[in-house]
Amino acid sequence: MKKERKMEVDIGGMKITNPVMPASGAFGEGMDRVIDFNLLGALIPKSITKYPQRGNRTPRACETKGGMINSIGIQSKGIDYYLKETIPYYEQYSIPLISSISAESIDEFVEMSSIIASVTSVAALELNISCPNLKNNGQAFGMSDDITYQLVNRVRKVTDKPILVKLTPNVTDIQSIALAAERAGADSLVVANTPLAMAIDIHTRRPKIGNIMGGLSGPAIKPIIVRQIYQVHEVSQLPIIGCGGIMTADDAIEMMLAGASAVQVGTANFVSPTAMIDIIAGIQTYMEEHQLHRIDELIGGVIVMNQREEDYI
Amino acid sequence: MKKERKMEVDIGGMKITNPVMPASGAFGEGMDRVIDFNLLGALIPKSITKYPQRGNRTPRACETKGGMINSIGIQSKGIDYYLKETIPYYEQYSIPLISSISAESIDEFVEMSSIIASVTSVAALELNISCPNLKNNGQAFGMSDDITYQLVNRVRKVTDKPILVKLTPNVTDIQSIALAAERAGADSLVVANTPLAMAIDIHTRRPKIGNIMGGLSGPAIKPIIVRQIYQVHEVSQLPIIGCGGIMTADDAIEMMLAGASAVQVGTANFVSPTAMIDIIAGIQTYMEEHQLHRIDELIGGVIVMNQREEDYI
Amino acid sequence: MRDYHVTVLSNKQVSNRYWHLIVDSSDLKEAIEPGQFFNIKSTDYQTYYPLLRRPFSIYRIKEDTLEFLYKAEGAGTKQLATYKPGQKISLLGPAGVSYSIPKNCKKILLLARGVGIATLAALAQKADQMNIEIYAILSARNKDDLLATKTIEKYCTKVYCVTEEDKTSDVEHVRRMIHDLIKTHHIDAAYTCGSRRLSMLLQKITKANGITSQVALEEYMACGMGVCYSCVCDIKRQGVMQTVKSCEDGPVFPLEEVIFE
Amino acid sequence: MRDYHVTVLSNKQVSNRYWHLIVDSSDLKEAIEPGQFFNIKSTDYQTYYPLLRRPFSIYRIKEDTLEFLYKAEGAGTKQLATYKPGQKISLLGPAGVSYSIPKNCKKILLLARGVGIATLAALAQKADQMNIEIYAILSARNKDDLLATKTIEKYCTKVYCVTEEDKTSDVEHVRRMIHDLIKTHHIDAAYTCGSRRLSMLLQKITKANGITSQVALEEYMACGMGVCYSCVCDIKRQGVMQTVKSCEDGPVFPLEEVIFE
Ligand SMILES: Cc1cc2nc3c(=O)[nH]c(=O)nc-3n(C[C@H](O)[C@H](O)[C@H](O)COP(=O)(O)OP(=O)(O)OC[C@H]3O[C@@H](n4cnc5c(N)ncnc54)[C@H](O)[C@@H]3O)c2cc1C
Ligand SMILES: Cc1cc2nc3c(=O)[nH]c(=O)nc-3n(C[C@H](O)[C@H](O)[C@H](O)COP(=O)(O)OP(=O)(O)OC[C@H]3O[C@@H](n4cnc5c(N)ncnc54)[C@H](O)[C@@H]3O)c2cc1C
Ligand SMILES: Cc1cc2nc3c(=O)[nH]c(=O)nc-3n(C[C@H](O)[C@H](O)[C@H](O)COP(=O)(O)O)c2cc1C
Ligand SMILES: Cc1cc2nc3c(=O)[nH]c(=O)nc-3n(C[C@H](O)[C@H](O)[C@H](O)COP(=O)(O)O)c2cc1C
Ligand code: FES
Ligand code: FES
Repeated sequence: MKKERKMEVDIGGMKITNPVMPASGAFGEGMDRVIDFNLLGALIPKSITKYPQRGNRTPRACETKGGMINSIGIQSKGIDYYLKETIPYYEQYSIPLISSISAESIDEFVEMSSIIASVTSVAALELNISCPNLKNNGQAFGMSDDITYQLVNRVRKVTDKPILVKLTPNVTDIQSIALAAERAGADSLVVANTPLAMAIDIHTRRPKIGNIMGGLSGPAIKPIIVRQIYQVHEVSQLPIIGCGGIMTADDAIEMMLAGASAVQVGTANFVSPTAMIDIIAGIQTYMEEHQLHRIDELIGGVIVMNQREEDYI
Repeated sequence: MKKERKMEVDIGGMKITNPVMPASGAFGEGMDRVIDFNLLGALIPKSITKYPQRGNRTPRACETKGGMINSIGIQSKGIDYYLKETIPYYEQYSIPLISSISAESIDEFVEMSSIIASVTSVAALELNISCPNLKNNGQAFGMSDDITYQLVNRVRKVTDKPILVKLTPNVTDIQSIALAAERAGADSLVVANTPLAMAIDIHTRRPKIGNIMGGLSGPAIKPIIVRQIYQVHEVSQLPIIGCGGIMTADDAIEMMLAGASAVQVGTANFVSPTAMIDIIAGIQTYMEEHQLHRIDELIGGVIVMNQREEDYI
Repeated sequence: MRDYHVTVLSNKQVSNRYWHLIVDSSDLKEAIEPGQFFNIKSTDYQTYYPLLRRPFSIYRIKEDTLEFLYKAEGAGTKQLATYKPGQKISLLGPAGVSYSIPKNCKKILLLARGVGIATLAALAQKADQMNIEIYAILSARNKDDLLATKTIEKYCTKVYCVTEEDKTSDVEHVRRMIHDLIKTHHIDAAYTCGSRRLSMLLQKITKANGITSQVALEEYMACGMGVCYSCVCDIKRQGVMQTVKSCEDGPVFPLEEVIFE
Repeated sequence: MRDYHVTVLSNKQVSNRYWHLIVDSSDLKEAIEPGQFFNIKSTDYQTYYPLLRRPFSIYRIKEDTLEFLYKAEGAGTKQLATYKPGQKISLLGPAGVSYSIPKNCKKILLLARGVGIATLAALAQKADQMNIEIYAILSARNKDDLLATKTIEKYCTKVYCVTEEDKTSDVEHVRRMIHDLIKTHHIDAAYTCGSRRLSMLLQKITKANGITSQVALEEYMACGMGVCYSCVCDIKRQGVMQTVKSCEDGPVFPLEEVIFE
């Protein structure tokens, strides 16, 4: 008989029974018809904004080789609806609920965080400081270590619940942003949101996305994200949640070896709504094959030789 | 009978008969057995370093979904060999020769540029300020606008030949780097080198690349590069050479619509050594179908609505 | 809605551009209604090409089979066309809101363009079972594309075909046909799919004549499960503009609510 | 070297893991020599999976056909195994340095491991034409993998097979076999392919006995045309350490030059 492997991980004080959770915006209530949410590590609904927003102009998504671009623009019913409808809906499940928050200013992040964190059934906050947004030509809060520090630090003051900071991959030096978030009191880093991208229909000459640019997700970006996880893990003590391009258990394991303590799955849900369940099972199988008893044995387990000695440039 | 379409473009004073040229490092003498080099827009051998270098530890390349990672580390026979053997070899061809230069310091860039630019048969220089290099944890000169400015400015002083600056995509704000290069006197911007990436073999737990990290190329990265071309074209007056993920004529046209005046083809040469020839033919066909008489009609031809008015967030 | 792994029973080219897929649906225990769709997987974990699923309306519902009619055009539908009998394919659904037929409805009008005929054929099948008289106008580029009309003809009282080939498919001509139909028969409800221009036309006519009408929209969908917000469209419901998800709140909408900018 | 589009004549599984591909080479006007290889395309412009070509040694060279022997294992070779007779495939080559047979050579030794037999079979074919006596030691996991020995047997004076299955393939045993062969026959040259351990063994023995020897390396190749520097290996030539390209300066190297760290 198969031996159950220990898959629990601790994300900044939040204990989850397995390291697989959905990526915000690529998961929602509609999926409860297809999979059993209670099998997941945690639940993360789409990022919420303070006021209702209609989101961006259509088309909002297009395919690229090995990936897709989206620019939904955070269509949201606002925080009131979220408190009244969304949180109560997720309360029926026994696993932690993580609320992803998107805001227009640091003040708004603080205000929303304080309101949402005060709801008992919310286990943790995820600060989406990384949404690529055309309004600022793709600029995001998470592109500056100063702003990241201030933002996280202010939110830290209004809640004791775990704060997950979702970094943007569109930066020169992800290590310095990660360290800014860590110094400011973050409990975990989500590495990362989507690389800013664009596609043009060469026959109509129009951008394939109404919003011109959008975020690239799916298998194409995985090697960039694995590198960023590795880099962040090199300098930061915080648990990392890897996100970007995970389609299979092998991809999730690769990110954990690079340094992730848990993973988020987005686009794969669209391709196969049972992807997260399959990934959990696949990690189990890998642990059996490789005789790992605890999932911690995977985290940061990549074997690298001492580069400075070995490198013979 | 098919009407020939005008495909000439001007890259900072250097006239090329068509906009398709190889990407440095993914092209070389060995290919003369397979294609007629004189059909290309220009020739660019692999980046050259001052002293002979052995390059990085193997394995130096691996595949990813829709792309590949390489970390060759610029294996080079040094500038003396380049002057004595490489340049004379390329002199047999009638099209412009662009020399790609890689150096360890600004001084070395200046020194090498001055020597190489003084060779009559060298039409232009390409400054590879963007090679992701593990020695500095992926840091490159082109990650700072200050250093980019200083470097290009110093090289500008030692030559009147066109200077192409190859930017790195691994930056927060490619526009500011592009503008720094432009202010410093660059004649053209190559957008861009490779996103820094990593892949791990989950069974051996070792990085798939001896050098741990390397540059991601191939179709996977095209949407990121198209976005960066569009962003650079928004702010800079310089002709842009698009590079990253071009496999077909459609990809080349997409980059030109985003703002590129010419394109470089790398990985596609490995998949199909005749790729560049096929791309030139494909652009011709597109121009016929769309009744374009001059290739200029394509450059920056993407049709975008005024976002500020239309966007209804 | 579930991700069903069903067996292909038949997958044949029925005209120059159209294909007809039949799958074994004996494992599907849910009710499936005309207007609903399935999101069919056309990729594998090796190539991821094309990455996303493709939505297809239900064309015919039988005891143990489900049928789809599709136009093999781009990467996804070309992939679909390669599926062979016996092969297992992955169908996510049934999804979306179905057509509703008003109580005491006697006569309906169907207005289909191109492959929009697929979803209206399913509706015709149901309406026929309810002994409703069905008048259908089918529009297509050419006669070849109308080959699939045989199915719908079985259920309809009368089918009119218009094509570009015959120069009969212009909006003006279709307008006159609809007007004639409405004058001759007391149409209780009208349904359309497949063309923005024809939908706008029908919207005007049914509004002017007080006829209940519905449209099945075909927005670009990434998830088909109501989670990604890529398939949204604008509707005006009880005077309020709303951006709704066509995969969950649709694809069938009351025609008068839809805003065709 | 060119990118040839050739027609598959036959592509058959010859054992549990090995496949045999025959293509029409009547359009190839270049000379092709044993030890050289072709870089075979296994992707298309839709999926790009797997992205890069795969290098395969020439197994047999006939008037109008070229043959390859390959182990269907990963994405590229599995793709190769799907190619059907009549299909056009893209072959880039011939590439690389071929084996050289010393003047007045009378007897040679071949030491092949696994699919390394492919390139040595081509050499055997040529040596046989030159009336050279050929002694071959073939090593494989099991007898099934040795099925392809029939081809090489035709050319050889004597073929010895060792396998893990029979517990005969350990380095010690092979060392004794080689020693015995060298003692009995005057071997003028030795050739090996397919195993680092056996290459190191042969390197030592041939060095000690002053026998010319060559090895065909199988480094990871991205371009196969000498432009990318991904296939490099370290050799020591006339006392100087060099990092050379195995696709252009190899894949065949004098065995004594190769540095097996
Ligand atoms: C609810 C619904 C029901 C549909 N029913 C049918 C049907 O019964 N028969 C039929 O032939 N077609 C139907 N379609 C359209 C069908 O989904 C598209 O033709 C198909 O997705 C095109 O895929 P492709 O890869 O062949 O083309 P592509 O080359 O990818 O694209 C061709 C066109 O199809 C559109 N398209 C591509 N992917 C999607 C997607 N995921 N969702 C919506 N549109 C897309 C693109 O915007 C483009 O305009 C339906 C669409 C929807 C939304
Ligand atoms: C000069 C040369 C001649 C060869 N001749 C033969 C032959 O005659 N018969 C045969 O079966 N095999 C031969 N090989 C090995 C063959 O190229 C690899 O087995 C094949 O590329 C594996 O591809 P894959 O997609 O099936 O496996 P993958 O899953 O991609 O990889 C499996 C293994 O093959 C290696 N590999 C993958 N791609 C390449 C590549 N482009 N170049 C080299 N190694 C690679 C990987 O490093 C890995 O260890 C030769 C290799 C070289 C370099
Ligand atoms: C349709 C869509 C909507 C998304 N919306 C959000 C969002 O609201 N907030 C957020 O932080 N990330 C959002 N993302 C990004 C994902 O959470 C995730 O970071 C990204 O998709 C990369 O992971 P993947 O490759 O597994 O999809 C969205 C992604 C997609 C595809
Ligand atoms: C094997 C390999 C070697 C490369 N070497 C260099 C180099 O020496 N100098 C340089 O500027 N870029 C180098 N590059 C980057 C390419 O020039 C190009 O920017 C990149 O491959 C993206 O284009 P592609 O997707 O068309 O390959 C190299 C790329 C590859 C794949
Ligand atoms: S397709 Fe994702 S919400 Fe409708
Ligand atoms: S494989 Fe590219 S140089 Fe040898």
